[in-house]
Amino acid sequence: MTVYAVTGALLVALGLYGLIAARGLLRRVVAFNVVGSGVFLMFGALGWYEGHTDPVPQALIITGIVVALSASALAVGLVVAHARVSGGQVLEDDAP
Amino acid sequence: MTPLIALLALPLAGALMAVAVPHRGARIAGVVVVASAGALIMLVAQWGIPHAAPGGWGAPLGIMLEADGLALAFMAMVLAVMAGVCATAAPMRELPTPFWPLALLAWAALNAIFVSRDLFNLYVGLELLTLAAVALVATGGDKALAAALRYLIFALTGSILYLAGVVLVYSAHGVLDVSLLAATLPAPTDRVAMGLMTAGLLIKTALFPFHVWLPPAHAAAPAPASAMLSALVPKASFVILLRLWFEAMPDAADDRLLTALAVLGALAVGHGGIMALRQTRLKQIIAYSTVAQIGYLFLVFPLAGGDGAAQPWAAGAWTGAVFQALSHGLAKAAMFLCAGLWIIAVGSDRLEDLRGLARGLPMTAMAFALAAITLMGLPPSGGFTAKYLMMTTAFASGQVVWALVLAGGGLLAAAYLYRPMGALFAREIPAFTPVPRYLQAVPLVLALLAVGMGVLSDGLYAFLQLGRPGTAEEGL
Amino acid sequence: MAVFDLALCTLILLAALAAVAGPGLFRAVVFFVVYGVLIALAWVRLGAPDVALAEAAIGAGLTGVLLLGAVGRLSRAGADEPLTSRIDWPVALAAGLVGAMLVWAVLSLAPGPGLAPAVAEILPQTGVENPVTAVLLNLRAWDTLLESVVLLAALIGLWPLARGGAWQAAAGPVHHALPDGVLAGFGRLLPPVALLVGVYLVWAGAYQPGGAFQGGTVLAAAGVLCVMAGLVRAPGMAAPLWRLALVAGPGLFLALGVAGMAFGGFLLFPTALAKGMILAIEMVLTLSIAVTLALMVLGPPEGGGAQ
Amino acid sequence: MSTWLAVLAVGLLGSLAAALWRVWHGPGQADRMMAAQLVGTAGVGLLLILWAMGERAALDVALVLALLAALAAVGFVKASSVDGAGDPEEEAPDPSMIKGRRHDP
Amino acid sequence: MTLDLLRLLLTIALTGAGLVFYVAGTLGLLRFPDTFSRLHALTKADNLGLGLLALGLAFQAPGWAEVAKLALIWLLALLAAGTVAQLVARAALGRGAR
Repeated sequence: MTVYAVTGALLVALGLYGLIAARGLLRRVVAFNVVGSGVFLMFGALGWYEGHTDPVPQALIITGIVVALSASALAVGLVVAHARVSGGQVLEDDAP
Repeated sequence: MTPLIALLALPLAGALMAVAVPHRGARIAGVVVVASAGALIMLVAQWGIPHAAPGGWGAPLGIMLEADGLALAFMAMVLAVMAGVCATAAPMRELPTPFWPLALLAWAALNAIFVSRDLFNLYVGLELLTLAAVALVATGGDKALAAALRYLIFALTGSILYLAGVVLVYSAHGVLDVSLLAATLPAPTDRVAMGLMTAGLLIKTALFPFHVWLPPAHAAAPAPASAMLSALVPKASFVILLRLWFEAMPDAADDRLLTALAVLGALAVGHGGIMALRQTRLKQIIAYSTVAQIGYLFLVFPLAGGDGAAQPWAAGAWTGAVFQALSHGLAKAAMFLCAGLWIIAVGSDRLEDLRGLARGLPMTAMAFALAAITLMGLPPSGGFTAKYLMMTTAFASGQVVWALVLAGGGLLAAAYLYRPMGALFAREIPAFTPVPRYLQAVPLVLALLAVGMGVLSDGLYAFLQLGRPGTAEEGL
Repeated sequence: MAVFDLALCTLILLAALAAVAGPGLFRAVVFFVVYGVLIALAWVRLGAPDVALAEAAIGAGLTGVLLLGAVGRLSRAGADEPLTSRIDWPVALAAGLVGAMLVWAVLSLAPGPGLAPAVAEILPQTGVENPVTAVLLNLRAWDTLLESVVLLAALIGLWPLARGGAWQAAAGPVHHALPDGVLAGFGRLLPPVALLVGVYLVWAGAYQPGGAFQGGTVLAAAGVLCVMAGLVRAPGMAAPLWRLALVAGPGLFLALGVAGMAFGGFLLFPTALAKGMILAIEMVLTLSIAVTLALMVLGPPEGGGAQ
Repeated sequence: MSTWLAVLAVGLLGSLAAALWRVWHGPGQADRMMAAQLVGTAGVGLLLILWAMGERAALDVALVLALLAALAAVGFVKASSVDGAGDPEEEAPDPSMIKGRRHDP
Repeated sequence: MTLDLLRLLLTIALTGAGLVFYVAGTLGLLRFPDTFSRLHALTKADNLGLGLLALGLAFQAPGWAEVAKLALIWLLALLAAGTVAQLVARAALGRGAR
């Protein structure tokens, strides 16, 4: 099951790239979810031992999925509201 | 119910009630403040290290909670700030109703983080804090949306990196408890795990160069929310950093890495100070000042970590950093609350609009001045004690360069705080809307507490040593 | 099955690549929905059906509605995604470095049973037979209590975004559909089944994969469908009963946790009562999770709709 | 038996991969959405096979997936209606819209 | 003994037929020229595919509860595919897609 753990690690890298480099805000939300599921996949695959996965990581992953979903919902709400106000879905580089 | 559990359950229950009965939010928060104060006094009076094992399992199967001196001191600071925030926010009509449950949730998250000994539980606490904090920024209305989004993206990046590190820790050691981790043999993946967790927490703490989200977010939120965000929120991730580096995995420390952290801290002091000098709005100045003040905290790593951890002066540096975090919290909350009152009084936080306001609202000007003394690190404030402790360590351990950072940062702080002070005490008669005296007193109390920390530093110093990692006897 | 695992992982990576870096926001979001299905398969392969259930319910169901709805709203606001085709090399390098470190770490970690034997040993004292539910609702109940509050925090965070500050108004836009149309018919047929499945998942979660969160998600999906099919009006926070539904789960959880102090500690469920207490918490928590998730997916109140 | 199931699983995964190809190539949004629906159905089929291979709980996962597979598509048709909250069936017979179209150049 | 063999053969035959329909549906999805014919091929084929697969595997089910679940899964998939096909087709029509 190492292949799943490696896949998880690669998903983290891929998602991180999107989270930081993408300009479209909804795209970054998607990328964040990819990083999250990559971390979870790594966690689960590393807890796999002789046909079963350690229940502690499983429980933590479920908690993590809920947390990630909550964050995504808030992020989507902010992205839509921001688009309604500014007419765009990018952040201007207002920080000096 | 033990006082420790009460401190966790009260803000949580308050938040739930504030959702169920939204128009009573302020009153509920008031009750939580009073009850928490009672619980906290009981805890401090015990003068020990109370702990709890929810579910009765204990580590590694369950989660351990422990209120050592560090946790209690931070919870006390949070309580003081929250009391101030609630007092000033209660009469503010323009605050949206969701402010109250969000503020209480952030409070619950802070307390949960300070007492938690479990790396994953810390993650859940951090996320609760993040979502509540971002939502608090968003209560600032349409103009705050971009700042809230930027904050959220940075914070989510930080927490997911932290979580990746936690995953590696569990996979290598099979435990998540800080104390149990300290007792395990180091694993080759620990470096990567610590690197990821630290990077994530640095983003959350807004250390230079990950600070770009902080000034817009803290300046855009309504003033009571800003006070919480600037004074409290970055402290949570800093406390986790302390727990990681000084308690869970002190062996992973590497001198170069610790120095790198302090270099970033020094850059933050410089950059934050210079940027604060260039702002024209008070809230921006205060927000950039937070960037600079956070920088000091990271000097603790080379001063007390690595080889330094074995030295007698480690206690001084570690305690100094904690003093800095606590006194900055109180002073910064006082400043933001002042800014909020001045916005009520003159409708703006532009420095030119604040000219002469010290005549109109003398107590707030006094509070701002006292808070400024703390941020500059002048005696007899808590900021002075912090800098004194860190400086003596810097000299004792031969790391004079960090002493220069401390001194230079103090000068910069004096420079950027001189401008708002100059405006406030200008000889002009401003036109302003009066603000009730009891509201003016709130930031003054907070600022006095920040100064009082310095005056009464002996007792606090002794208290912080409760459960301090690798306790050393060396005192002031 | 090694071929299968390898092929599945390849598809997962391709879908993720398309979702993160592929051109076109709509396509990216559809790929992300598909990605959820693939990840659910991976969890089943990893012997983690509890996680697979959660992922199937969220990744393939709710997240799709959430993101596709957002794509529609963004394009109506005229907020199109900026076109970028060039690769940001410094970021790619940093992300690649993190990935390489993780791959190295993953390969150098030796697999072990972790805490599984320890959990199995005390499982009879927890009041449930499914070890994952035991960890979630008993061993690490404090995490789960906080997590249920995280969900609530995200929902409250949406309230300041309500149009015109009317956060107590009905969630989302005002949905409507042809009363006798296909959508309305679907909205009538599916929710009763979803209700059964949701309750089954919670009830069965004590001894087999499932639980409050998975059940709550399915119920939330049923609720969202009812609203989108124009059959019922979205709930609003002006009604005390709905606000109560939001806090009932975490509230009961906290109350029973504090009540546990009478038995010797916070969140302590004595073995004899554990089963009943955990089931009670799960039932009410499911309701709260369902209402919270449904409101989150419907979005902050948008007033009377665009018509 | 298990060999046969493995062959089936790989075959179904191939079908799923082809659906991914259609999600990529579109060309219309409807094509992508329908292909995603096929991925869901193939996923359900794969879960059934994994169940037959001995993963008992896969059946419940398949149930949930089959139950919620249509939700994303419903979200899509809602989002692509005129006001983002309607129904494609309502819109076709709406006389005002048809009138509006007649005046289009 | 022979009953088990018969069940095995039925499973293999039906699931094999199911796979053929899946593949046929997929080919339709890949090769048909326009959205609507693709849509049509798809729903017909993959529903039959899933149905045959479920039916074939039902012969391996340990009890009736599992058989009932298999049937429910198939019915849900049918309902979903039918609804989605109609709605998506209408949405595509309304927008004047090909």
